[in-house]
Amino acid sequence: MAKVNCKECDAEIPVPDDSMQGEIVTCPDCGESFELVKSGNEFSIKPAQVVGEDWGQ
Amino acid sequence: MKVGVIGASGFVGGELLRLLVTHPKVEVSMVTSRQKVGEYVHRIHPSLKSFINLTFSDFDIDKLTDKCDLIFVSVPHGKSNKIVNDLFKRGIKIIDLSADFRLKNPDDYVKWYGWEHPYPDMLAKSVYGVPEFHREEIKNAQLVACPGCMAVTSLLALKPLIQNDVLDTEHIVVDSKIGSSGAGGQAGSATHHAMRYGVIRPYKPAKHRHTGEIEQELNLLNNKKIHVSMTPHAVNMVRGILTTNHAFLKKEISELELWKLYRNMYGKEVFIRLIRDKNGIYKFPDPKFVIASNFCDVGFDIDEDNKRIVAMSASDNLMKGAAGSAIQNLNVMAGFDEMTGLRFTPVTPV
Amino acid sequence: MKVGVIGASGFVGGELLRLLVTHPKVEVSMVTSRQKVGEYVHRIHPSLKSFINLTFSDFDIDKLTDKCDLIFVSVPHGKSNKIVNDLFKRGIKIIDLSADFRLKNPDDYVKWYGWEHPYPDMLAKSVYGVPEFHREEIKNAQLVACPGCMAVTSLLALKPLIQNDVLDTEHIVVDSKIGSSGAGGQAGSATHHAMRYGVIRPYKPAKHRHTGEIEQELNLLNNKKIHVSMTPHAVNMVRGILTTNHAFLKKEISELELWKLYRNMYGKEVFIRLIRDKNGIYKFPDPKFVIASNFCDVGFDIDEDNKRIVAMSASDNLMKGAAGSAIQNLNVMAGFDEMTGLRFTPVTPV
Repeated sequence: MAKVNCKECDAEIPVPDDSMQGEIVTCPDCGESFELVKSGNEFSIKPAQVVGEDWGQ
Repeated sequence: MKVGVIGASGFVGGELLRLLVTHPKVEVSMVTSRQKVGEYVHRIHPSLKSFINLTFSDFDIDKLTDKCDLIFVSVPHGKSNKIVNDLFKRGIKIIDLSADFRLKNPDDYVKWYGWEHPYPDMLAKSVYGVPEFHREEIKNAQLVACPGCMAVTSLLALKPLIQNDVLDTEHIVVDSKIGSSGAGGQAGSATHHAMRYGVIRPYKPAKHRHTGEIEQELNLLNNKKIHVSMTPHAVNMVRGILTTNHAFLKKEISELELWKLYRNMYGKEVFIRLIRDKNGIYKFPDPKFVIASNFCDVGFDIDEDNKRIVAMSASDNLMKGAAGSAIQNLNVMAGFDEMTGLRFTPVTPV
Repeated sequence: MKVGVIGASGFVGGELLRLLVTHPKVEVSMVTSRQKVGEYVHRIHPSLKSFINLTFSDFDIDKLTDKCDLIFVSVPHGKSNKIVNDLFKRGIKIIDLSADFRLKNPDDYVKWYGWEHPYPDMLAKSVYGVPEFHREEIKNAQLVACPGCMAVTSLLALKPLIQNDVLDTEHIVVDSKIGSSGAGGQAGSATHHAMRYGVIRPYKPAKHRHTGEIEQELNLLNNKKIHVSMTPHAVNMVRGILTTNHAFLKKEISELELWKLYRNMYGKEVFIRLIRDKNGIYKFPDPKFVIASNFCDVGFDIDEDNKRIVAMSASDNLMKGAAGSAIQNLNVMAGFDEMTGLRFTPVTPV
């Protein structure tokens, strides 16, 4: 399985082989979400707009 | 490996037994308690029914050293040092859960505990029982002093920052919150359910004795004199600690750099988990997710406006804060895998 | 052995995963949840961080039956029967944690749950998942229906009395007390902390759906029609059940005889402990001493004046009341020792 490095915390994010351009992946360590960018069969990521949940205490 | 437990009628002693009776490499051969001599262990700790058939025996040093390879001492602070000293002379391995051998400098006992240490020469022979700080020394130690519960929790959050010298070491505020089992099993007005329920009770806002250990261990990491300003609070929980460590950064540091600092330090530690989640609802460490496990969850946030870092850590005061650390130290001393008898998933919700 | 868990985002599903990830004979190969597809399991169940790296996948029956030897179904009552029926046709072993296959008689589904069972022919194929009642049948079952949490706790207290026919079977009062995790993970006004905290809230004082199971299983023990009058209460606890079963004796019976009745019935059961202590402070079963374990503690007292027996039983609603029983059933079905992956000392105090 391919891997990309999270821009937020530098953890490895696994990228399933059947992933597609534009798909959203989440970093298992810091929960940041990224949009997959596919060039050839290489993957890279760019920040994705995800509404974070909040306790709203 | 045969072990004995001295002073096993309290919460910490009970938690120690709870872990020992299912530890695959250990057999509990003796359990002593001055007040409960002759009583079945499972009648004092009913949850252990069907796991242990021993009765409490009186303290007999010959029997103990004869029947045990290692002894846990879990008696109140101030009462432990004589027992430990006598056992030490017999050459047996000791894990002490009291505060009596945590500090290296004899003067610190007067300063933080208010009593003169009767065996100052022993202090150099004891190792502060946090493998994430002193793993190599613990391997060869005959005497290991388990840490104070809030101390170890705070230390684990601060270590990467102090060791990498990114903090102003004069203004470190440790604001901790702890459950009622941290006050020990003795009955008293402070622990009466009707008066303990639902409180957020600051106690010893200054000069709390765990401060001594925290400063001692942080100073070893960074030869500057570190000052820690600690205030604990008793909160409406039975188990659990959250320490919120407020510190001021000496220089700009990005979240990415902080992640690297923490991951380089703790990446291989089986009992430290880094908790910092941008978008989920569980963003930072919370004792809710470590209860009954030996984990210390560590996380951080940056307050740019005030150049402040908030390093948070959560543990179970009876586990990583006491009995869990004792077993982890046993594993290190005996050369077992550190998770032996400690591979527990936290119990959530509870 | 590879297992899958369908519907693992709630409390029971989370508890099931908590037990499965440290079960020595089992590997979790698939975890599904309709609402959380693609999400890491440990971000929904943070306590499982470092124990599992899976993400929730969508429900795909081909993948499930291909990758798993046995499947746990942990979806809300009423939603489970279709999934179980489809899986059953594929010949795969199923442990269902919902109420959808607990009752044998189709009419009882209308009476107790208010809906017609869509697969009445399946009811004969499912076994009521309490090994202390149906161990032999569970061994060869393809479909096991785990019991209701209060039902199993009450049943275990009453079984010796009903089977030995010492009770008037018309006046059995089951007064149960249960923690908030028993209401499931869904948010709602009833579970909002501010309104749930500190209550002793009777709910469904009559016709509670667990009554159907209790009567069904007791009738099997004693061919007379047994009537059970059950009233549950939500109390200020997260985990734990205490059932207080009030019943009236048909004939005089001594404490000694009662001890024999219970010991003959449960002497060899690893998850039943008899708790009745004349002089200690812990005299009767109390959920405080079973939390996070699969034990059901059973005890009794006799009220001579009223010829009444008070049979008490305590369990952890998420363990023996749900996920613990599911693992116990797995062990029976797979021929493992019943304590495999369940040999936990209760966590006390918590």
